Amino acid sequence: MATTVDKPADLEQRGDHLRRASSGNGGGLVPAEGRLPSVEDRSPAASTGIWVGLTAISMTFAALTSALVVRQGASTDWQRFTLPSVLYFDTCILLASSITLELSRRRFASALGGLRGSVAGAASWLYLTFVLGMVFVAGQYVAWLQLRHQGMYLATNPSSSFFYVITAAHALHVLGGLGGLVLVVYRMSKSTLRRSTLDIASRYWHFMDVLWIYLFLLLWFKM
Amino acid sequence: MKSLYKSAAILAVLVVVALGLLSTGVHVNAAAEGKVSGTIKLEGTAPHMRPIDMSKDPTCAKQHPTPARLENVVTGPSGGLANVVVYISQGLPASAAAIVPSKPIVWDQKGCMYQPHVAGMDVGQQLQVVNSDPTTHNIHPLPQMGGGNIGWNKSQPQGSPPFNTSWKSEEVAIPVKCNIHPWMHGYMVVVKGPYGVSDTSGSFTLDNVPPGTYTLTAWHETYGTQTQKVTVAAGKPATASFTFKAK
Amino acid sequence: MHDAPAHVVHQHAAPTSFIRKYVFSLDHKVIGKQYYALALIAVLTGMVLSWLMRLHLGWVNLKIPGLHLLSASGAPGDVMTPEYYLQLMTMHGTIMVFFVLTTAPFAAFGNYFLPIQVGAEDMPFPRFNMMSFWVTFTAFLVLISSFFVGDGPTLAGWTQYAPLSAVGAAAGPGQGVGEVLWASAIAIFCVGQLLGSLNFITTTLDMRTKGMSLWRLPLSAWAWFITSVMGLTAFAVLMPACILLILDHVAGTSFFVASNLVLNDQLQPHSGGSTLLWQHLFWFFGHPEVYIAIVPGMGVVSHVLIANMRRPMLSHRVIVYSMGALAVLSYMVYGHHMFVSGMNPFSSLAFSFPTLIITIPSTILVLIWIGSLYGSKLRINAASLFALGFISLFISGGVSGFFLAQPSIDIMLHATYFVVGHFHLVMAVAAIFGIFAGTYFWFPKVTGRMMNETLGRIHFWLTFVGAYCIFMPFHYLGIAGNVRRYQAFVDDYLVGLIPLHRFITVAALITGVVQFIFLYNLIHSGFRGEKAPLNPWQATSLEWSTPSSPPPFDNFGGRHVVVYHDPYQYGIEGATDDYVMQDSPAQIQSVRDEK
Amino acid sequence: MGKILAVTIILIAILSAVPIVMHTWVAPADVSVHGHLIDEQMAETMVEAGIAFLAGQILLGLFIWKFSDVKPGARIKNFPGGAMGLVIGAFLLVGTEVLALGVFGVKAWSEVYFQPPAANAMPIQVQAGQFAFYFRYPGPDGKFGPIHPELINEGTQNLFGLDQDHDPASKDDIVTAEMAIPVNHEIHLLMHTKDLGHSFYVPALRVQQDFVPGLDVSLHFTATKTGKYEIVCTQLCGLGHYNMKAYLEVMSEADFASWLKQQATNQ
Repeated sequence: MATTVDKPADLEQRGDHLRRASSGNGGGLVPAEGRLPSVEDRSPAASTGIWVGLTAISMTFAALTSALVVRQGASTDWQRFTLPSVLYFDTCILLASSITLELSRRRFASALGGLRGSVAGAASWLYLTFVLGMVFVAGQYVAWLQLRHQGMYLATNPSSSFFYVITAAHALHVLGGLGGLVLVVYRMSKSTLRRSTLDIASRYWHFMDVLWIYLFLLLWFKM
Repeated sequence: MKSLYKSAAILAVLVVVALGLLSTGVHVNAAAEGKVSGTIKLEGTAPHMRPIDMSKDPTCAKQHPTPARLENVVTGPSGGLANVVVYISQGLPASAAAIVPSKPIVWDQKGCMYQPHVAGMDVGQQLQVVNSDPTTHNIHPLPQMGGGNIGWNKSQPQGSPPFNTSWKSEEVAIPVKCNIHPWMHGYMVVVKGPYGVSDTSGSFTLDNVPPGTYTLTAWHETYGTQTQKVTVAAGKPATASFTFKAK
Repeated sequence: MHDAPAHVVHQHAAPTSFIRKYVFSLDHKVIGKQYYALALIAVLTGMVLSWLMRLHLGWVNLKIPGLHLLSASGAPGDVMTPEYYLQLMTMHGTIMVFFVLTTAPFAAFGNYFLPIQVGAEDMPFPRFNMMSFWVTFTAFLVLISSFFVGDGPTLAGWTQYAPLSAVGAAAGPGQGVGEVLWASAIAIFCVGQLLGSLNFITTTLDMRTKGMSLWRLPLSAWAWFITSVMGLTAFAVLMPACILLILDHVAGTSFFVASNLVLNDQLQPHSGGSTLLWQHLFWFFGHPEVYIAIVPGMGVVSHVLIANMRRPMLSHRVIVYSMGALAVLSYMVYGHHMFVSGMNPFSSLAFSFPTLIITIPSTILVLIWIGSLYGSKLRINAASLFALGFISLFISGGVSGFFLAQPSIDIMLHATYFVVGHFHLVMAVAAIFGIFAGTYFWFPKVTGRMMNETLGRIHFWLTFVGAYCIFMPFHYLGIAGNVRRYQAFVDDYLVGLIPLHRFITVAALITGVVQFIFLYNLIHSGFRGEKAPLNPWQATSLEWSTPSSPPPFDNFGGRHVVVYHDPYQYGIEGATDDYVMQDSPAQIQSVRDEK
Repeated sequence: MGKILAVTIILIAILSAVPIVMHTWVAPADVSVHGHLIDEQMAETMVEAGIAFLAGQILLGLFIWKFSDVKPGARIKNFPGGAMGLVIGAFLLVGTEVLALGVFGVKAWSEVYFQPPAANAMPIQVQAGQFAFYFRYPGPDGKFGPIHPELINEGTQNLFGLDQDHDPASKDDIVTAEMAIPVNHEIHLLMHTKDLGHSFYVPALRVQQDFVPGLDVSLHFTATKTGKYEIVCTQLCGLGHYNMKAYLEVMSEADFASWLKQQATNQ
């Protein structure tokens, strides 16, 4: 039994998997289901992780959506109100932020690839994205103030309750995204930023964008 | 120099003693003071008090060969109205109001009814909650929100010891209920200073009332409150009577 | 491949300081042990609570000396009050379901062994992993703290049905602060488990070493993977539900509280909320939670049995598919908890059929386990005893599901002790047997020492018989219509059942005490147990290929394991031993596990 | 050791089945029209589940007996038929069982829930609250007066919040703490709760139905035997849950009429 442990030890030095994979005694067995190539060029775990995380977030908002639908149907006390006008502005802001982030990502990629453009260019787009994100969150806060002016507080009516809960939940997730951007900016300034990190951050950010569009439509139809 | 200290000390002692005498004096006098007594009548016929169906908890029903009735209006043969709390709502000197009877008020749960149905008590007076029933009760007073008194909700299993508590501030009146036996209902009337609760003959007495002119208030759970002025002269007891009209 | 573990290693090298090593450690093995310790504390707490409950149920108004020290108002003169009973009951359920049945088989074992079994150095997100534990621990503290505030913890039961849980202190003792603490604790707990599930899923998908195809994962790894998928979806739904509950409670919203409710003669301010909404949200989490508790047990038990049967299961894949089917179906059947809750009677039927159908994958699992015993070379030891006990208990708990799956019978059995017996056998005791099996099996790898076999067997016999003595009678009580969540039996038709309750109480006390044998064995063997060989069970999966017990910080001591075989190459003809390890390059032809 | 385990498992299985077979502990005898359907369904399930239970445990025991501690030389054998055989077996066995139970179950269920109450069914209202049931009979006019939640007051025993000064319909309503019904007369029970979730469980009648806050639920049943039975709450509703009960008296039409008169005088 000891032998089975030790023998591969010296054979399996890091870095020479490809050779081992395609050759020798193990070769016949290793790709038992021809799965090895895909194993080799797998993207880093984080890119899978972000999808898993986004699934969880989707579940949470799906739960809130179904709660909203059930609660609206459960009783006749649902009171519609006009969405705060600032929301339209916020939506544009968030869309814009996605575009700027995408620009930044492109610049960064080409800069890394040594093609044209510089990391600095990418950074400035990144700063703009960050600012837009802040504006969005601030805008959501304004939306709440506008709602209070309509006399709709958290407990006034289920419709307002759901409005506050859903927008707040989304705003919190956006703040999380801003945190991610801060990290990216920091790494970029230290020039330790790996491309995958930026990809993941932008994937999250774009998801927040799409999620908001969905929530906005939901609120628009229900409120 | 020394003598100065000495005299200062003596002076201080004297002052302390004098104050002491004064304060105890208040007590002594108050104890000697007259009282206010009287009777409370109900004019007209008392409403029908429906019998209580305790079949839900046989241990309760067993204790009442003839079903117990509601106690929202309890009158005596002579038309006296019971469970009226009479207390001094104005004019009582702080010193007299500050006196708290040392005797605890016993709030007994017997036959799945509250005995008494209405209890008067002084702010800070000890309240002893007793469960004499072979069943579990929960005692649930519901004071006004933000009225200085904090409500509580405690169960008292059969055979568990009485517990003591008291109320922090005046409140007329705190409803008390038992959720396990929803018909169990009573009131605690918390006041400062002397108070009296009328019996079935309608008579009540307030003790330890120093001389002076006061506003008396009589409270009844169904018929609300009535007030009247009363003057207590040194030595002789004053009388006051109230008459409530049946709706 | 080299990318992922490489950046894990670069993410954290072996720590040196005590804090980083044992407290805020990033090492999945330490985190796994931390989870196990938490589960141990929780299970002892929950057990003591159940003792108090059982004593009270057997002998109502029994004076339990010193009980007033726990709660002066809860036990005046050492006699338990009705509200205190319900508070203990609620805490027992909550602690056991969330902090034992979810943490031990899933978070504890999974954290320790999933990365090793896939041949990785660690989870991909060690910081999330560390947070996952400490967040869960915080949740536990918050929950326990409710014992010491206001008039104690909530009494609304672990299902926390609104509006009892949502209208506040008016509903009874513990429904004020205690209630908010409960909801907060569970919301926090969800965060912890979401972080954990995120790591588990990513580990399984991305951290498998070379040659470790999905079908080469051991069944335990499969179980943890499937469970983590359930956890990710279920806890993501429970968390917002808890937040809405808190808002109803403290902010006066009306998500779950209906109009015109009168408590203590006072009209409540809420309006229009839906009780069923809470039940839907809760059971959408609640039923998968049952499988979150039991599926890891299935995986661990299969893993342990195979090593002790010296043969793979009749079909590796059928077991995986069955566990997967359980996971999927568990979302479609949750409505069977609500047959008599005023839900549309048609939807009751709609929920009834999948519930009956879910017995098919369960039956398949049982048949495969039993069928694989046939013609095996079964080795009896503490681990395999508990694994076999698991199967027996799972059968016993499973068949009662037939009854509860049918709305018409549920009319009689709903909310009776039959239900209590059912879920205790199938998800509590069975799951805990899985934990025991795993503990006796993996202890040598985790500590480098063997557990005392004799004590282990004594522990098994007393626990196995004890468990049946406690939980079989629950079914009889239920058939007689004994309603659950009663602190005393004042109904004429229930008085006759009290002797049976006393029998259960005695059995529970004895079985509880027996668990201290295990505790002693665990602690004593940890320090004094005889040294364990690297692979004491001659098992094949990767955790037995680590160069030492406990494994080094990076699990394989810098070696890059390559997997050449399916996980369970036992009973190999012509091999020097009767087994071939997953990472052994030896050529063999017999692969007993037909695809 | 393996053989002992085998014996233990089989013994436990048989012993567990004994009280069921002996009917040591049974539900109160059924006194309802629809109850027998539920009981038959229960019995049938008991047989099928019982067989599955015993078969499973005994098979497990036998294999443990036969294959534990075998000689090291022994060779590994496969279960005849292999996994596929077992899977197909499971589908056939459980599948048919599931279908059978499901179909019969629907019959019993629809009997209770899909049939509307008969036209002459007697309407009785039940209100659940912490921690008691109260019942209301419409009185001679056959109409229930409207409920005013803000008027509900247990202190004055205005339990349903009736306003008898303004609502003529409430004047003759009869509110009682125990439920009496005439035998062999269908009852249409109109259920609502005044505070929290509760449940209406009468084992002898084979009915259980939750009270849902904010919803008016209804239930109909017919009692076939006179006597005194218990109504209990099965939905955790607070500290008094265990003591939330009421008695159900099933009487002859005549007794019921006089009982109702008696109650009317107590209002």
